[in-house]
Amino acid sequence: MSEMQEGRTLPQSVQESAAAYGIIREAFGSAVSDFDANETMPFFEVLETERWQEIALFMRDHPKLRFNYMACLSGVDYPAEEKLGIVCNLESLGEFGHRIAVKVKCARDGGSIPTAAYVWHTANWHEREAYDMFGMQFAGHPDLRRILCPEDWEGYPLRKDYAVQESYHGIKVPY
Amino acid sequence: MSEYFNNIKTGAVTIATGMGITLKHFFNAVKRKGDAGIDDADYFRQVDGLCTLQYPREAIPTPVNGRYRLHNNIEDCIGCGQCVRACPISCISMETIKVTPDDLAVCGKTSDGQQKKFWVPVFDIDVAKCMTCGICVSVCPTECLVHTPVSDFSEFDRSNMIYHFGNLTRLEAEAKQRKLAEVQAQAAKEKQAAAAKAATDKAQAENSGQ
Amino acid sequence: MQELEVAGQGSVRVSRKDNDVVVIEKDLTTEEMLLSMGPQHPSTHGVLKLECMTDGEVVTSAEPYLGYLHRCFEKHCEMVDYPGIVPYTDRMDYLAGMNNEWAYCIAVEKLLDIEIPRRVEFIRVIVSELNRIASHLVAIGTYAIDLGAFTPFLFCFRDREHILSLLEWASGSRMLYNYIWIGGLSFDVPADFPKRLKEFVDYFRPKAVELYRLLTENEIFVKRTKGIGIMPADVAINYGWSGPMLRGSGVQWDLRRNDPYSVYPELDFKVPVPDGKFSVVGDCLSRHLVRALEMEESLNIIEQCISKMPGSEGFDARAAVPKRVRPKAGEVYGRAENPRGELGFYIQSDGKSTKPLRCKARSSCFVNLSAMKDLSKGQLIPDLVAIIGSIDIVLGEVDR
Amino acid sequence: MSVSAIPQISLPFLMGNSLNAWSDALAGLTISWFPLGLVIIAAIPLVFIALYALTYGVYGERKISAFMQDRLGPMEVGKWGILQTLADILKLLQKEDIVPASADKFLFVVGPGILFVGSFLAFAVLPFSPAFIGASLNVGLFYAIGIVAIEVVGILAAGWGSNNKWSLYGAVRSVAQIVSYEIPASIALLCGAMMAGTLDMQQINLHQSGPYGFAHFYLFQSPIAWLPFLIYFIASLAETNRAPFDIPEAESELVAGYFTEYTGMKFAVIFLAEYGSMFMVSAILAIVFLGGWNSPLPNLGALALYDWTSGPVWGAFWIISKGFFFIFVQMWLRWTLPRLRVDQLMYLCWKVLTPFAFIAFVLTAIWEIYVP
Repeated sequence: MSEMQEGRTLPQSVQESAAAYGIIREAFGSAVSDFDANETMPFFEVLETERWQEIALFMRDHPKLRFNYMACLSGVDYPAEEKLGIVCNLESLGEFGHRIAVKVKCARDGGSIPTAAYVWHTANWHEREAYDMFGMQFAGHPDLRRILCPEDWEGYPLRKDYAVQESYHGIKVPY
Repeated sequence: MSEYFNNIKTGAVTIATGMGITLKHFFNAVKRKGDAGIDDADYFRQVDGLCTLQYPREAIPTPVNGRYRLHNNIEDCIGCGQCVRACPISCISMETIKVTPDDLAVCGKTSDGQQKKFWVPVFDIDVAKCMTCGICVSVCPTECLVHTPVSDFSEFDRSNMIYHFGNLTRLEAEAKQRKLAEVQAQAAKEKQAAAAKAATDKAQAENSGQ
Repeated sequence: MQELEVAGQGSVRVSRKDNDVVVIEKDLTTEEMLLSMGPQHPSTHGVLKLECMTDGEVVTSAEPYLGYLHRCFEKHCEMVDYPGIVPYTDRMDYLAGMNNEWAYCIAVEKLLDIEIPRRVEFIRVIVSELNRIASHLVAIGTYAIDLGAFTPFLFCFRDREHILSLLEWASGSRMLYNYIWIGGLSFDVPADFPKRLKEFVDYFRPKAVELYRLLTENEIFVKRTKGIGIMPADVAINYGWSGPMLRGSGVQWDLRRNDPYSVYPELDFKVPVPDGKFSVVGDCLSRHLVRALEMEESLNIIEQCISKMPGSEGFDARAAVPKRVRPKAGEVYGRAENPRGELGFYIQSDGKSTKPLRCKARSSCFVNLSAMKDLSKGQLIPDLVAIIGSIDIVLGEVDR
Repeated sequence: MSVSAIPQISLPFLMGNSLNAWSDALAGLTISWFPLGLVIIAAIPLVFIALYALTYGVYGERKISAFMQDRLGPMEVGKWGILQTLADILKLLQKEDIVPASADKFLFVVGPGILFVGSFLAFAVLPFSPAFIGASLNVGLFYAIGIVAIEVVGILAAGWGSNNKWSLYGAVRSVAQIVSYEIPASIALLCGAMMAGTLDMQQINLHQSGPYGFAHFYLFQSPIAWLPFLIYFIASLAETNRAPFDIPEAESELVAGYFTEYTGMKFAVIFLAEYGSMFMVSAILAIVFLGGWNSPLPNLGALALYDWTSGPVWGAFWIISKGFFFIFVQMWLRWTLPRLRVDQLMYLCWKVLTPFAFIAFVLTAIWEIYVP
C-alpha cells in the first residue's frame, strides 16, 4: 500500500484495485508481493507459487472481492529471471467492477503452476494455450494438452529461445 | 390444450408472413441493382431488386481511394528504402546505386524538385504477398509509392505477380555500378593523394620551418 | 410441450440438475458411436472439429479440437513493430476488422498515453459500429443456414455488401482495413461519407425489420432455438463469456457501457438483454435476439455520431500518430467490445524496442467456445449445430 | 351437389370419347411379338420426368430460389443460363463413378436404383390426360400410396451401403420420417377417395368434371376438403424430404444425409428420383383435390371456357400445370423456412397431422352422408 501514500493521485480504478489488493495482502501476507500501482495495468505477484490456487479461490469467493470473471490469462517468458509466468487479468463483473492483474511465475525448466481451471472455467483453455506456447506445467489441470499446435509439435513457440524445427512430417517448416 | 392450438396458429401465421416476404422478393425480381459505386450520390437509390452483378462484365466500382495494387512512380522514387523497412511482410525488395556527381543531372529530380541521389535498378513488389495494408505508402517521403484502385490483377503464372519498377536495366545497372566504383576508386585515390600531398606538404613545411 | 420433446428423444433422457450437472439416463444400453464433426463440415463455421460421442441422435459428449487455422499471430507480433501489427489484427476476426484494430490501438494508446482528436474518436465509433452490424449480419445469416433457412442468409449478405462498400470508401479496403492507426486514422473519411451513412441507416432499418419477421419470428426458428443450450448467468461469467453471449444469459454487461472508452459515454444507446418473454434467458434464441437488437442500437449510435461529429476543417487524421511507436516499459491490458465479445490485448513492452515483448490476444470466440463441451452435453445433433451457430465463432479469431 | 348428377362430359378432341383412348390404343400396338406400345407408355413418364427435372426441377428451382433471394441465378450457359442444367448433366456424366472402398458395393449401387424405381412406379397410375394413363388400375390411389414406400428401401440401402455415419443418420431419419408421414398422408387421401367413392384415379378425375370448372373440384365442393388437402400437402413435403422436412439430407447437420458418398450419375439418379416424387405427390394432390386434368375455367354463358379448354391435350396441360404449381409452392416453402428438428417432425406428424387427419376423415364421412 506504500504507493498510495506517495501523494500522486491515482485514477479511481487503480485505487479500487489497491483496495482489493489490501484485502488479499491481509489474508496472505508475504505470499504475495507488493502492489504495483501503475496506471495501465495494476498488478501484484504471487510469490509462493504453490498457493496460487488458494489465492485464486479466495479472490473469487471473498464477499468483498468477488473476482468472478477472468478476462485473460497470458503466458509470459522471463528469460532474464530464468522464469516462465502467467498474467491473469481478473475482474469483478457485475458486482464491484474492480480489476486487478495477478502474476504467477515458475521455473523455466520443468516449472509448474497450480491450475486455476477449477476456479475459473476460462483458465482451462488459456492454460492449455500457455502450456502449448511456453511449456510450463499446470499442476492439476483436467486436460493439459496442446491446443493450437499439433500434438507432436516440437518445442514451445513463444519462448524467447525457441528454434523452429527443421521439418514436420516431411514438410519443411522454416519459411 | 390452448397452447397446442396457439402453437399451430402462430406457426401458420409466421410461416405465412415469411412466405409473403419471399414472394414479394420473387415479384420484385424484375428490378436489378445498378452498378453505381458508393461514391455516387445516387448509390442508395439504385439498390432495389436483384443484387447480383455478373462479375467480369459488371463490377462494383472501386472508389478512387481504393487500396489495392501497389504502384511505384519510379521517376519520383529517391530510393530511400523506407517502404522496404516498413513492410510487415517484406514484399518489397530494392537495390540502389549511388548516383555519381556527373550523373546527378541525368538522374533528375522528383516532381517536387528534390534531387535524386540513387539509381534504383531493382524495385520489385511481390503483389501476391502484399496485404494492401498501406504502411509503405504512408512512410513514402515523395508519395511515389501508391495503392491504385485496381483490384483485379490475377495472373496464371505466379512469377508475373512480381512487379518490376526498377529504372535501370541490368546492363545499365552494371555500368552504373562500374562507374560508381571507378568514381569511388578515383575519389579514394584523390583522397589518398590529397592526404599524401598534405602529409608531404606538412613535412615540407616542417622541413622548411626548420 | 417441453416434456414431450424430451420424451421424444427416445431411449435417452437428459436433464439438467440445479448445480449445473447434466444427467443422462438411459433405458437401454446401446453402443455409443464416435462421430467426428468437422473440420470440414458445413456448420462448424470454418475448421473447427468436434469429436462427439453419440447415442443415436443424442450427443453424450463433444470435445472441440482447434488450431487448424493457427497463424502464429502472437509470434508475428514479436517480430513486427507496433504499427505493423495492426494489419495482422484485421486478420484475426476477419468479419470485424475495424473492431480488432481499435481494441489493439486502445491497448497501445493506453501504454503510450496519447490524446486522440475528437473527430478521430467519432469516426472510429462509426466505422466499428458499421462493422459490428456487418458482423452480426453474418452471424445471423449463417445461423439461419445452420438451421436450414437459406434466404435470410442472402438477405444478410446483400445488406452487408453496402456496409463493406461504405467501409471501402472510408478506408480503401473491403475487409482488411488497417484504417485505425495507433493515435489516429490512416486518413479522414470522404466528404460525402456522413450523408451516405445516413442514407444507409434509412435503407437498412426496414431491411432489419424484414429480416426479423422472416427469421426471428418464424415459429420453426423459435422452436429450434428456444430453450436449447441454456447457459445460466453465473456459469457464463465463470466461463469468461462476454459480448452478446453474456448478454444472452441476461447479464447487462457491455464494455462500451461498463468500461467506457472513446466517446461512448456521450452516446445514448441501450444494452439489449433478453427479458425472458420471447425466449428463455440464456438459450440460443436469446443470443440470436441480442444480436438482432444490437444492430438497431448500432444504427442509433451511428445516427448520433453523424450529428455530433466535429467538422473536418483543419482536421488531420494523423495528427496524433506518433512517428515512432516506442512505448515506455510496462504492461497493459486493453480491451474493446467486439461483435463477438471482449477482445483484449495484453502487451508487454520493454521500453527499448519498437516491437512488443509479448502481445497476447484474448479472443472472445476462443473463450466463448470453451463452454462448448459443457453446452453440448446431452443435446441432439441438430441442437448441437444450433448451439455452435449461436456461439458465432470465427475460427480466425479462435486459432489466431 | 351430387356426384352422379354430373353428366358424362364429351371429350371433343382427337380420339373419341372414351377414357384412356390413347393408352389403350398404344397398349394394343405390337410389332410382331414386341410390345412396342407398352414400352412407349412406360417411356412417356420417364421422358417426362427427365425433361421436367431438367427444365423446371433444376433450372426452375435455381431461378426461383435466386429471385426469392434477390439473386440472378445461373446466367452463364446460354441465354439466361438456360443450358446450365445440360452443362451440369454433362459434368455429372464425366465424373468418376466412385464407390467407397469400405462401402457395401451391392447396396451402394442398388440403392439409387430402388429409389428411382420407387418414385417412377407410381407414375404408372397417374392419369396424364383423360386419354392417357400408364395402367388403369381400379386401386390406383392405393397402389400409388403403397408403391412409394419402396423408396424407403432404396434410401436405407443407400445410407447403410455407404458405410458412412452421416449417411446412416440420414437414412434412419428418412425411414422414420417417411413411414410416419404415410399415415396422415394416406388418411387425408382417403377423404378424397371417400368423396369420389373409388380408388381409380381416372374415375376420381371424372367425378370432378363439370361445366362449372373449379366449382366441381373436391376442394370447392366441400369446405371440409381443405383440411385433408392441407394435411396431405404437408405430409407430402415430408415424404419427399423437402424443406422444412429435409432433415434426412439436412445439409448443415448431416453434410448431405444418405447421399453423402454419391457422385456422378448415381447422384443424378437420386436427384431425378427426388424430383420424380416431387411431381408425383403434387399430381396426386391435384388429382384428388383439384380435379386433375379438368379445366378450372367455368362455362360462363356464351363463353364456354370449360368446353374450350377440355380435351386430352388440354387435360395433360392442366394436370401438369397443377402439379407444377404445387412444386412451386414446395420450392417457395423451401426457400422461406428453416428446418425442423427430428423430434419436432415426429411431433408434427403424430400429434398434429394424424389427429387432424382422423377428424377430417370423420367429418368427410359425415358430410358425404348428410349433405346431399
